[in-house]
Amino acid sequence: MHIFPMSIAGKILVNSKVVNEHFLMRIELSPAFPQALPGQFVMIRDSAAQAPLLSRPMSIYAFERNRDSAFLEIFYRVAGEGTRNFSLFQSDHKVQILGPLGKGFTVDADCRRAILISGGIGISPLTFLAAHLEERRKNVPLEITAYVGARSADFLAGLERLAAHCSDIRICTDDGSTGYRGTVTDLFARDLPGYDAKDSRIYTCGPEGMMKRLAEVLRGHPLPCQVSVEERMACGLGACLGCAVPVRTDSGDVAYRRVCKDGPVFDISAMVWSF
Amino acid sequence: MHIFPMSIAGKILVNSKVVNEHFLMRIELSPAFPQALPGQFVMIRDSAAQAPLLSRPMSIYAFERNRDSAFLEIFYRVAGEGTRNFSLFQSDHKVQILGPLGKGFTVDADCRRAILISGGIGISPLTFLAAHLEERRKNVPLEITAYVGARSADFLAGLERLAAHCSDIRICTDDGSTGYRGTVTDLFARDLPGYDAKDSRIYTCGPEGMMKRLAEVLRGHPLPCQVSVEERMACGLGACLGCAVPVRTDSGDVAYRRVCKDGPVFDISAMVWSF
Amino acid sequence: MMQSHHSYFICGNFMTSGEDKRTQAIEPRLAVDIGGLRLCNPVMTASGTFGYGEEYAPFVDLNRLGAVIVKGLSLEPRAGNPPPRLAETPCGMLNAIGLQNIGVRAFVEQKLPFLKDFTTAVIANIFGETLDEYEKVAEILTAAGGVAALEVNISCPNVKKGGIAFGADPEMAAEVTGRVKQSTNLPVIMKLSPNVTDISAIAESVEAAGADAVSLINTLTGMSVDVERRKPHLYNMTGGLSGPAVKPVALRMVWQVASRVQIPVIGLGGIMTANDALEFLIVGAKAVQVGTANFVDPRATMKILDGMTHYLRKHKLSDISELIGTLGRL
Amino acid sequence: MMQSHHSYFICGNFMTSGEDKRTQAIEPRLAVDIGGLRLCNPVMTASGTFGYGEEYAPFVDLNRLGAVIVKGLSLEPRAGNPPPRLAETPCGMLNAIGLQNIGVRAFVEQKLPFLKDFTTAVIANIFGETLDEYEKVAEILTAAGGVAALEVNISCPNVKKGGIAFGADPEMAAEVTGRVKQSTNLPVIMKLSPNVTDISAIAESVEAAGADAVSLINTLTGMSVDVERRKPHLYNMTGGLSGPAVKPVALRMVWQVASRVQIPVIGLGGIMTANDALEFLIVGAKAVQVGTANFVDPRATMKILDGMTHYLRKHKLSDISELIGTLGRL
Ligand SMILES: Cc1cc2nc3c(=O)[nH]c(=O)nc-3n(C[C@H](O)[C@H](O)[C@H](O)COP(=O)(O)OP(=O)(O)OC[C@H]3O[C@@H](n4cnc5c(N)ncnc54)[C@H](O)[C@@H]3O)c2cc1C
Ligand SMILES: Cc1cc2nc3c(=O)[nH]c(=O)nc-3n(C[C@H](O)[C@H](O)[C@H](O)COP(=O)(O)OP(=O)(O)OC[C@H]3O[C@@H](n4cnc5c(N)ncnc54)[C@H](O)[C@@H]3O)c2cc1C
Ligand SMILES: Cc1cc2nc3c(=O)[nH]c(=O)nc-3n(C[C@H](O)[C@H](O)[C@H](O)COP(=O)(O)O)c2cc1C
Ligand SMILES: Cc1cc2nc3c(=O)[nH]c(=O)nc-3n(C[C@H](O)[C@H](O)[C@H](O)COP(=O)(O)O)c2cc1C
Ligand code: FES
Ligand code: FES
Repeated sequence: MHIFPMSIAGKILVNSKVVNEHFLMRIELSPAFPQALPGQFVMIRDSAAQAPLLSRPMSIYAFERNRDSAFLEIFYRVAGEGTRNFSLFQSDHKVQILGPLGKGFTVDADCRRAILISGGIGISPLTFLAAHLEERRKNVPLEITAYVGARSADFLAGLERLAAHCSDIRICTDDGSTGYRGTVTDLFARDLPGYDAKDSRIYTCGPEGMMKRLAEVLRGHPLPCQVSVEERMACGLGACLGCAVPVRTDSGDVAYRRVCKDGPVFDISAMVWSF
Repeated sequence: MHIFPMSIAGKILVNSKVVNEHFLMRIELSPAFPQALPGQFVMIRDSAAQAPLLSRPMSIYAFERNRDSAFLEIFYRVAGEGTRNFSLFQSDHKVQILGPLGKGFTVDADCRRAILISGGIGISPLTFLAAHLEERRKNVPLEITAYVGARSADFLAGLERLAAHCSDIRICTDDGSTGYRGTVTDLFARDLPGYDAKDSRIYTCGPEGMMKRLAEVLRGHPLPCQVSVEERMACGLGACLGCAVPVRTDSGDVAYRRVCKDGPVFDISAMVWSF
Repeated sequence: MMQSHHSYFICGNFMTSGEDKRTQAIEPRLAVDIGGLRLCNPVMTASGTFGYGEEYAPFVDLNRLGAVIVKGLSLEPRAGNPPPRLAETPCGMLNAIGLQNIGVRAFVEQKLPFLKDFTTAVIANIFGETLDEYEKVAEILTAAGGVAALEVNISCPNVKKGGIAFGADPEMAAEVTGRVKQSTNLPVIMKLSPNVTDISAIAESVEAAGADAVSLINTLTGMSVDVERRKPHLYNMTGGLSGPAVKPVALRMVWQVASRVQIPVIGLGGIMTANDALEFLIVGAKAVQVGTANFVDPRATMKILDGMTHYLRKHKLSDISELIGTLGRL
Repeated sequence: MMQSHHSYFICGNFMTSGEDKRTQAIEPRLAVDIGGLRLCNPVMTASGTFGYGEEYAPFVDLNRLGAVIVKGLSLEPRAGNPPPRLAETPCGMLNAIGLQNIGVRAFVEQKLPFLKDFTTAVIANIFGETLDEYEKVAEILTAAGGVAALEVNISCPNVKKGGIAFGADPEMAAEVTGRVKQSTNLPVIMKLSPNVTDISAIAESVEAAGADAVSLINTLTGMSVDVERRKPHLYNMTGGLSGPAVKPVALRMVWQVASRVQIPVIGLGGIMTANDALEFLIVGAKAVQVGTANFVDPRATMKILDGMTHYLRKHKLSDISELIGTLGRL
């Protein structure tokens, strides 16, 4: 069943700083906006301004819809010009949304434990996934375990909401200011032997370094792992080929796949990291 | 006594629509901003935005200063991209002001009647001049007569404030919806014989068509007339040579003069209109 | 040289707003003839910005487009450049895609069928590393049927001449033109590079060699650097600049070329709005292409088309041809 | 060729913030040597955007500038083009000033004295319609004293060759270089036009002819049209495009030229911020010029200078030369 993305105007209801340079933006859209799936993203721009030129990709943090409206949330950090502009938008500001885009996370019928490994702003798509899994848990026995890493306690943005959806949550900070002192991948690597590859599934999103280390940890391991990756985008819908990244295909060859259309979620074992 | 212009940040106090596409913007500045003179202008831009690239020239409509602040007003119509953006600025919005710029109107000691001939948005610098003349009137016998023209009554923006400074005001509309039916130049041409060239001075600003017609009416006539002209600007301070217009110099040759630095006020008889 | 092939297209039904229905009796005519290629209207999508059409189908009625120009096709599939392939610049963007494409045969088999379902003209943009490749690609597309014209990208390097772009030299540009013309009976549009001293000379050269039309501009070569890491933003170092930033250069080149050649000129480079498109027509372009604007608004082409129609009505022009090349002087 | 003339400048006292006073012991060194021309720092103002310096004196401490490059000077005064001379474009502007200037003699008499009061290097930008004019202007400025170097604008038309720009052709560019070099003992900076197929070839040609440095880019030729009136925005039809829009093209050309010549390369084109200036240094420019940015913010040069110093401190670089040409690969 193919859902076509839409390009529609949205109205900002909330745009507030959560912690440090992290913001939550809640946008009201027409209820015609398709049901978004965890792992999907949108391309967002200021309705009025022509600069910056390109829309910015943002994971869908939350999505709900009723008869009258749809509500989309993004969770973003101020990185450069575009996001800095976003952080200044007030309530009622109009934004243009293109989405929902991309192939999100897939949860197969055999999954009994979902392991979410999150770094940085990767907590956004994983939170949407956790909310989705929490719904599923009503019908199927399902443990939702999250590993969340950050530089230090001050940088643990978005933890509360993620934790609310999870069975248990393991926090790691580089400096040990809270939780386990070390990286998420270190802690996860320790726990790995305890997970059953038959019914456990890993979903991860975070800085490239973290995902590479996780790929190493999982090399040759039967535990399936889906990763959501990032690359610069122009069109967001598969036409320009700007977001292509090298991926190992089923035949074993390395080919370019579009993060916006063939991804952003891929099998971690297929990723060809620039080691 | 040479006043150097400044480039300083200003805060918008008021930015409201007056009529049709005409807006009044009141800006608070540092009291260090030099005393502006009628006929001078500023180059204004959005403090935060990089686009559009160039600042826009705006006549100084009003200026006052006390120990704590200076207040600058501009009266503008929405013409294109820059002014459309201006019209959306809210109170507290920061703008960058370069000014005061240019050579304003000069009022010589022998002037006993100031005739202000205004078309369109030319009413702005002439209103500032009228306010200045009203002050002068406290010490010197001075009649301030204004001719104000517009397409129709709906387009007569800014009339009230100008009228408050004047001894009498004669309104013209192309369609006769109010006042004299015809152009300001027609009405003025009829009154011209009644003015004494020894102590009357004309100050005019308006659309190019109106100023050319007035130049024709005054050709060879001894009544002195100063005109404030417009041309596209980049630097606003005399460096780029972008705003140069052909002007007849004292020696009789035609040379280019910078509207931003040598003007915007010129002797109407010196203007070389593209007839 | 094979006999030129005339194609006629059934123009898509373009009802716009209710307001337009009232004035349908005096609906301005938008059809244009580009060197034997008859289009419903002068708005095409630029190669590389519209894929092979499918991705934009949810947003745009492909039947309303004058033409879709597909991503550049080479003889063999090409993987393209490693990422990063994109960088944003002031009012523009750089791309270093590296001409990734599935190859002409896979296009004919897998992508052309979808496009043939629409009334829009399908124009295949082609390129090669050698003259022989240009010929072969042209032959395969001509034999396929369903392709209305070929647009020939000569901004790519001639590997046999040390990597200098085919379009950098009038003789090489003429050679490519000649080779393609002898390989097809379809209209041949030569797409010119702006990275040259005298684009009018290149245009005259390809015209003399038989080009049915020229399109300009392709991207300006540019670069962008990350000062914190002291590295280029693009893996390839340099890339092609497109978007609003390049419009003034594109417009000037179209104006100059249009005054030097008889064949139709198709203008592109930074067209975002109807007004932009109209500027190009006024300086002499017979049609326009919309590229980067599609990334900003997937419906850009439709808005541009509507805006152009609105302009014609407002200025009481009954036919778009009345606008072409009507630039006055001050 | 006359013996090259070395000049040394007393760098203006640039106290910035109180913070900097504390770290003055490790203040990064910004002085650069451009073909014998020693500058306090690598920030200059671009010709045509800073007049003859006076208009910006209220905003900028001229002593803090590496150099002021004055409005282009010709042998005889030039009136310039009729208005309109300016048009804004996306992230840029077009100018068709027409090289209006008071003529070299009037410059020496009326404008040079003001500039000589400052420690900043005064660089005279010169041009001519014929080779003889270039020579004469160079001679007059050399004899005047107080001019630190000549920047030679070759983007203007050679009237004896049908109006093609001097800088469009390697041979003509070399000729101008040779003529100016034999007319002066001042460092000669050849300012290159970007409207060419191969700017590196032009650069190599002027280097071989004796240029002490090259500066690039001058403006890209562009155009802008008023669609309502169907007229050009500029009286001259075309004009020179400058500002942020051109930066990617300028940067790419500087990078290419810097890898092909040994002489210093001065980069300009769209530099608005310190980051922009640093991009140019990283790709190989020894110094930069700031042009259109002065219109956006009269204090732009000062902010760029401060920002560059801040960057050097942050990255623990003690000398600006450690940054030049340090672009890595991905
Ligand atoms: C599928 C996807 C989902 C994302 N979800 C989120 C999210 O939920 N929250 C969040 O904070 N960020 C997210 N990002 C990253 C986010 O898009 C960038 O941080 C943002 O584009 C930076 O824009 P800027 O203008 O602030 O920075 P600039 O550096 O000024 O941007 C310049 C250009 O580079 C692009 N760019 C810069 N950094 C990135 C990046 N990391 N990824 C992709 N493009 C980049 C920009 O989009 C822009 O085109 C996501 C990226 C992708 C690809
Ligand atoms: C000395 C002077 C004083 C002025 N005072 C006023 C005033 O008090 N109130 C007012 O409403 N307008 C005034 N103007 C005109 C005003 O500057 C233009 O209407 C404004 O620049 C249009 O900008 P825009 O972005 O809205 O239009 P756009 O058409 O988008 O502008 C594009 C470019 O053209 C320039 N431009 C367009 N129209 C004019 C024009 N008429 N004069 C100069 N530049 C122009 C713009 O500044 C910009 O650089 C004055 C102009 C000058 C030169
Ligand atoms: C991502 C991207 C890919 C492109 N691919 C091609 C291509 O394959 N062949 C080609 O001739 N031009 C290609 N172009 C150039 C465009 O067709 C067009 O000439 C250019 O982008 C200027 O138009 P615009 O400013 O409207 O985008 C590409 C441009 C972009 C941005
Ligand atoms: C208004 C204006 C006038 C200029 N005059 C000259 C000139 O006389 N001689 C010259 O060599 N370059 C001239 N230039 C070009 C600039 O020196 C510079 O090369 C160009 O503007 C690019 O730099 P920028 O983007 O920083 O402005 C002029 C540019 C502008 C905008
Ligand atoms: S962003 Fe265009 S193909 Fe992915
Ligand atoms: S606007 Fe630059 S000289 Fe007047």
